[in-house]
Amino acid sequence: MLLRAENLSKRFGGVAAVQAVELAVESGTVHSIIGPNGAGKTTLLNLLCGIYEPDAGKIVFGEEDVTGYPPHEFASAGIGRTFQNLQIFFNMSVLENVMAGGWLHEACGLAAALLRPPGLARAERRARTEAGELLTFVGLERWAGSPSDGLPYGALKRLEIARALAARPKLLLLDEPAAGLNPTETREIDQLIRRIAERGITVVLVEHNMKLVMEVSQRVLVLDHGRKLAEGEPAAVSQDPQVIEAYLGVEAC
Amino acid sequence: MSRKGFAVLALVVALLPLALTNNYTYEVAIVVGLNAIVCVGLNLLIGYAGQISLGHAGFFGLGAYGSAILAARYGWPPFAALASAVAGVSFIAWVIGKPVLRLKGHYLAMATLGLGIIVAVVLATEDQITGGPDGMAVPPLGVASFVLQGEKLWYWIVGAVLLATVWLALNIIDSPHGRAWRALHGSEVAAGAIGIDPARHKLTAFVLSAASAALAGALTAHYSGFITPAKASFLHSIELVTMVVFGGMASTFGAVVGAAILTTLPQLLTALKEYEMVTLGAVMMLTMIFMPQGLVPTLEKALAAARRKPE
Amino acid sequence: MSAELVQFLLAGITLGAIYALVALGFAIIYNASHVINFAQGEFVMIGGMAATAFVDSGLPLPLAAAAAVAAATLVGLALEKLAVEPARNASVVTLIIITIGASILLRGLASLVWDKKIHSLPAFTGDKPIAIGGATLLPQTLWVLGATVVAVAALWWFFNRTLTGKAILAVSHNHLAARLMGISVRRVLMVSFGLSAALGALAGILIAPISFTSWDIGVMLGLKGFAAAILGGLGSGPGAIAGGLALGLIEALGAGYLSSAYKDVFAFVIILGALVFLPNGLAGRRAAERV
Amino acid sequence: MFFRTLLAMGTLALASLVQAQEPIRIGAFLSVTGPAAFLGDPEQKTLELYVEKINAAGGVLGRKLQLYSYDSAGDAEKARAYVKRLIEQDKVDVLVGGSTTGETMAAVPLVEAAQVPFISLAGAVVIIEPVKKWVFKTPHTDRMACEKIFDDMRARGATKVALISGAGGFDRSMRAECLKVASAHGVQIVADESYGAGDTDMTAQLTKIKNTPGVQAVLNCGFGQGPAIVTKNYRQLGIQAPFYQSHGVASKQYVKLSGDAAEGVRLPAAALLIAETLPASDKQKKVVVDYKREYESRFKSEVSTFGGHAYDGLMLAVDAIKRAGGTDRAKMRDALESTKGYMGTAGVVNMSAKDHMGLDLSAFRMLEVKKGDWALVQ
Amino acid sequence: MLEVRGLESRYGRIPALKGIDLAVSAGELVALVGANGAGKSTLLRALSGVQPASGSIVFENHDISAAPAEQRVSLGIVQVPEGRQVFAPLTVEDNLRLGAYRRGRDRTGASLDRVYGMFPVLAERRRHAAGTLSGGQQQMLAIGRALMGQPRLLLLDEPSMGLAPRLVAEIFACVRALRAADTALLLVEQNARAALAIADRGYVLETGRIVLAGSGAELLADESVRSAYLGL
Repeated sequence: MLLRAENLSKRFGGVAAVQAVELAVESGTVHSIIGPNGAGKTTLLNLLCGIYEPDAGKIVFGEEDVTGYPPHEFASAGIGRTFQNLQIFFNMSVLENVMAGGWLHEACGLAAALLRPPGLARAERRARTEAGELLTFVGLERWAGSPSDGLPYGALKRLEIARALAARPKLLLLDEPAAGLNPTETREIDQLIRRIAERGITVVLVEHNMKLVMEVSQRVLVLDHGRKLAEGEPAAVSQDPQVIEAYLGVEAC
Repeated sequence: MSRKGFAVLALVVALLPLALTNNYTYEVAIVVGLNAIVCVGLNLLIGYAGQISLGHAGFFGLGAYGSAILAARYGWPPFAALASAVAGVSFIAWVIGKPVLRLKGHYLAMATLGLGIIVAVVLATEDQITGGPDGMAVPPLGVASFVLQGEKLWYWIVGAVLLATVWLALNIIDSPHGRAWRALHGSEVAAGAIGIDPARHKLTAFVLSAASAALAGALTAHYSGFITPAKASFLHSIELVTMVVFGGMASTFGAVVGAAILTTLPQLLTALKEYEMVTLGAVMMLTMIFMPQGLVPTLEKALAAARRKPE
Repeated sequence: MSAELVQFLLAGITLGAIYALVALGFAIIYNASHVINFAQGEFVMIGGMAATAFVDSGLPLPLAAAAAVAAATLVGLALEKLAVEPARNASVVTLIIITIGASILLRGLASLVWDKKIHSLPAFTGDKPIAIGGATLLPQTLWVLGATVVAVAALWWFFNRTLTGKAILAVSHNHLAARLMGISVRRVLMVSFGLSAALGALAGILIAPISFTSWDIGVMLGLKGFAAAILGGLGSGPGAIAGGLALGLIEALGAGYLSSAYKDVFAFVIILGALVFLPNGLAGRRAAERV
Repeated sequence: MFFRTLLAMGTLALASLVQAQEPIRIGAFLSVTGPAAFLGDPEQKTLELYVEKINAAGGVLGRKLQLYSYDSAGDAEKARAYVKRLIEQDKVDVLVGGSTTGETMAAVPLVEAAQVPFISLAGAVVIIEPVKKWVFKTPHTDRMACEKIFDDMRARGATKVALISGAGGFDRSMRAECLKVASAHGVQIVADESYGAGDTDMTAQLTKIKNTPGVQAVLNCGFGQGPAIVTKNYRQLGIQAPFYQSHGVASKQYVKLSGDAAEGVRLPAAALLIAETLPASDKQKKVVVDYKREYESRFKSEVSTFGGHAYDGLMLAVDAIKRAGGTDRAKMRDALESTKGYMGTAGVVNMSAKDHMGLDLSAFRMLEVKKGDWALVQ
Repeated sequence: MLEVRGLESRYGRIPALKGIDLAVSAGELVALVGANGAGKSTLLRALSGVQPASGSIVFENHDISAAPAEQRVSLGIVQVPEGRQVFAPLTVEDNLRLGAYRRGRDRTGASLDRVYGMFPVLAERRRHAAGTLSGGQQQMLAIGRALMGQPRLLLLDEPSMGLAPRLVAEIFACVRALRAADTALLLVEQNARAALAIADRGYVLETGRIVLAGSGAELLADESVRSAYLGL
């Protein structure tokens, strides 16, 4: 198991957003989390990358108990993520966004940063090349030099993925990567997720687009009102009457 | 852009003396340079790392008085005093930055403002050491019998230090550290998600900006031979922030331009006598209302747009 | 309780009441607009200066006071309309610089319209000290405390009993929902600026007989008011009052028992400590961050 | 005001062209705004008024005076820049100004290097002690004020004294001087309190003084509204010991602000404050009455001793230029240093190589507030 | 009653609505369905005037394309926003009174009684802070608050979000009741089946465009709708 979450719970004021959720993500798989709006998917994701600290439960990544770590240590342990409502660094160019993603692997001393010795200049050139390659990987190579606030919505979604990949994560959490995309763009994301998985990166995917989920996932966890409703292979889950009811809603009488 | 900009700045520094007719104009140019050194550093904190400080005059004052007191009261060689003062202020910034930078927005503004005021009050009250509100005399910089004096010599010293500061700033902005700052400014949560420790990077920006303020402060003290606590006051802090924001946040050359304009403007406004304050206030408000990004970024954008059109 | 302590407490509460009024002004504007108005201290100055000018021109004191409050309110409305509204989408720092520019402008205007001298207002009901438990206080102090209590009560009534007041609270708690209810945010902004200018002017008039007024008193009072507002937790009315009183008491007790030269240092050290340990102020609420 | 100045400068320029005589350039840097504006404002007005008057009367040695004046706002840095501007760009012949000690001291190294006669309007004793070749000053020193006050206290049988002072340069400097000269004048400082700029209540500090055992007199070193608040608080707390203020509040405004609370307060000041009530035999009467009338009729506001400092500064310069027969800087300086028997608003000035102020304690009058006005203590 | 033509809107440089044409007749219940990010909430906000948009919006013969939000509320376009958005620290009754902000004070009492009649639980908790209510109660409050404005057209944004199935049924029952009372409704729902089942007509939104329109029953039976929401 790459990631194990045991008995995770999180409350906000009086509302239990996530209650006693168990999750085990196997290395090399795409593991999806679905559920109706407000079911606690994003909260769960925020727990899994340290943005929220759980009220109860623990998170083990690889061999390491990462519960209570600050977010940047989740990242250095190897967990990356993207955001449902875009968190692009709009004060940087497209390429710099991806280069910033490589911080963990390019960190240099303060003195070197100030004086820019040849060693750093070389490392910077290398980082630039690698970021360029990642942009090619997500299909954004032609935007590399642009300011990031000039990109169309779909491209920004892919830029977030490229930036997260630059941190070379073992586990990538994708929060609704297809939300707001048209069918063509959604298909491209579908492809992209597969190619990420092929690179050996484990993916946890939160997504509303059922078609996408069914196509790319090996396992699906269904959340409803902060609780686990069902878990299993996509085909099995999609036939589960409980899931259909929760997801589509009862036909009000 | 930044390489070209640096070359232009170096050229301006090299050629400006042709336009400087007397020691007074040299004086104004030197003060512009000293303010620009602070602003370039402060811009790392405000413009790039996105953290406000309303107390940087405190670091300026500590640098000035630190160096002045070590040299005048304890007889240290001035260069050693200057270096120790800058190092000492950096250390102080490092120690207080840790808890203070956990605060955000207006709370951070209040905390830094409070720090600045504390420094100013201490400097004005401990008159046995600091000379009190009327200030103290500061020995000139120099080694043994060789003393650095005269506006023309100081012009080149300050010009060189400014160019060095700008060069270092441009380097770090375009390094992983600079990207980490900008990432924090762009989205702190996303920065965390790619492994950037907010506390650590805010602290480096804070310490570097404090160091540049301390350096400019110490240079000011030794250059003018006299220093008063007014340089550590809240109003001076505000002046510094205004220069950065006016020139344009997240633009090193903006910081230099902001310092240049807001330092020379009062000199030009002297003819207005009692209307000087009203004019200064109105200029500040109008610029910020109509160019909220600051002067240089707004002009850059306009220029880029104009260049795009003819094609 | 020793007479000395009583005297310190009286001094602290009087100071604190003024700080509280200024801090409330900060809180009201911050609530409605998330702007920290660094020109808040200038309203205090305008209140005091206008009142003395009106008294000097022969107006009876109550009328002069009312006219001064009205004048400051107009300035507040103009500030909102001409400086803050056109810059609605500017960053926090930009807005800080705009309001600082406004304060420089207002100070400059005051020195032109009036003068650079120090002015005094006659005490409302004489100067004969009143003895309390071995300590003394001036009748004007009672006016300060009384008027502060009345102003706070009136504000409480306004925010809790009138629809307009509740609409302002609604805007501060949820901008979007308030607009969807048909509440005009622009009007709320105008009301908030007018209200906080009036409060500042009231403070300025109340202290003019005790500590006088001049074109440049706004800087220090604005600073202390901001400190009090932050200490109390930005945007909280009760917090602003608590912060103001706490700051006044810290200063008076610090000056009395520790060192009068370092009382401001003492006050700011306590504020810094409070911020580090209570990063959202005495009455601050932590907003859940949604990602 | 601005336009009037401009107009005045314009006509001046024209006049000098016609005369083909270089004007005498007077440089001034004053705290016209900022916390010391109440010093710089009347100083500025006085200089403008008298430069105009002197020119109307034909100038000095047949040459017009031209005033270059900048607002240094109490900021030593600004003062420095303006002094350079005055020396280097405006090429002034003599400097008057520096409303505060900080501004003055920032200018000292510059005028010494450029060798320009400089008459400071600030109070602290450090300006003339040690003597600096090109630096002179007109107001009484803060040390003299301390001495005058302590002598008066002792004469009233008070030897245990409490100090309370503000945070400004003047306040802190006078406090330091008073601490230094106290024992030499037979008094002992038993309490030493202070208050900040913009403070609105000083009862806490005064309560401490009140509860200090054995306090026989209290002295407030300070200027601006602080001393008036201290005076009010002093009466509020019912402190009975004699109360002294410094010459920093030597204006009618202080009495007006403090109201009844000022009754019985003593302070050392120049005769200007009691111009009209001076006995006709007093040699200073004509000077101070004339200045007072001129100033008050022109500006419709009450005269202060600060404006008087500027008057003395300008007149000393003019006097020196006349005696030097021109604007040769060295000759002007020598003439200034040899000033003898000049009667100014501050008193009789007798300068020497050792004394660049030339006033003695007799120039200070001990005044007391009686029935809302200053009265000479007999 | 409501006629929208060529409505476009963007967040910064990102387009959210790309030319929407839509109409609602008096007394009609119209459902808007679509995936997350399709632009449903943006559309409702643009109609309420709290999201800048270009294009034409005509409501009961008034061209309100450029009207400020408060004027639209006065005309009777009231929205129940996504996520309830109650004024948490204010009491239930204050929340309701603020709903009647644009109405005359005299009629507030009657409206209050009507809302309390519809949601007795709100009457019970009228003195409590709205933030202490449960999710379902907050949704009732949000609807009640909107009704205080005496809407002619009620815009409902995801009223069932995050509610337990029993509560969802209750909320939908209430929505149907409103429609009966001669108020036009525009309902945004992710719970597509439930929404379409009670709607007269529906629109399917996809990335800022309307891709399908028809009666509720037609859309409910449409294979492409089923596949879009179920991945079947």
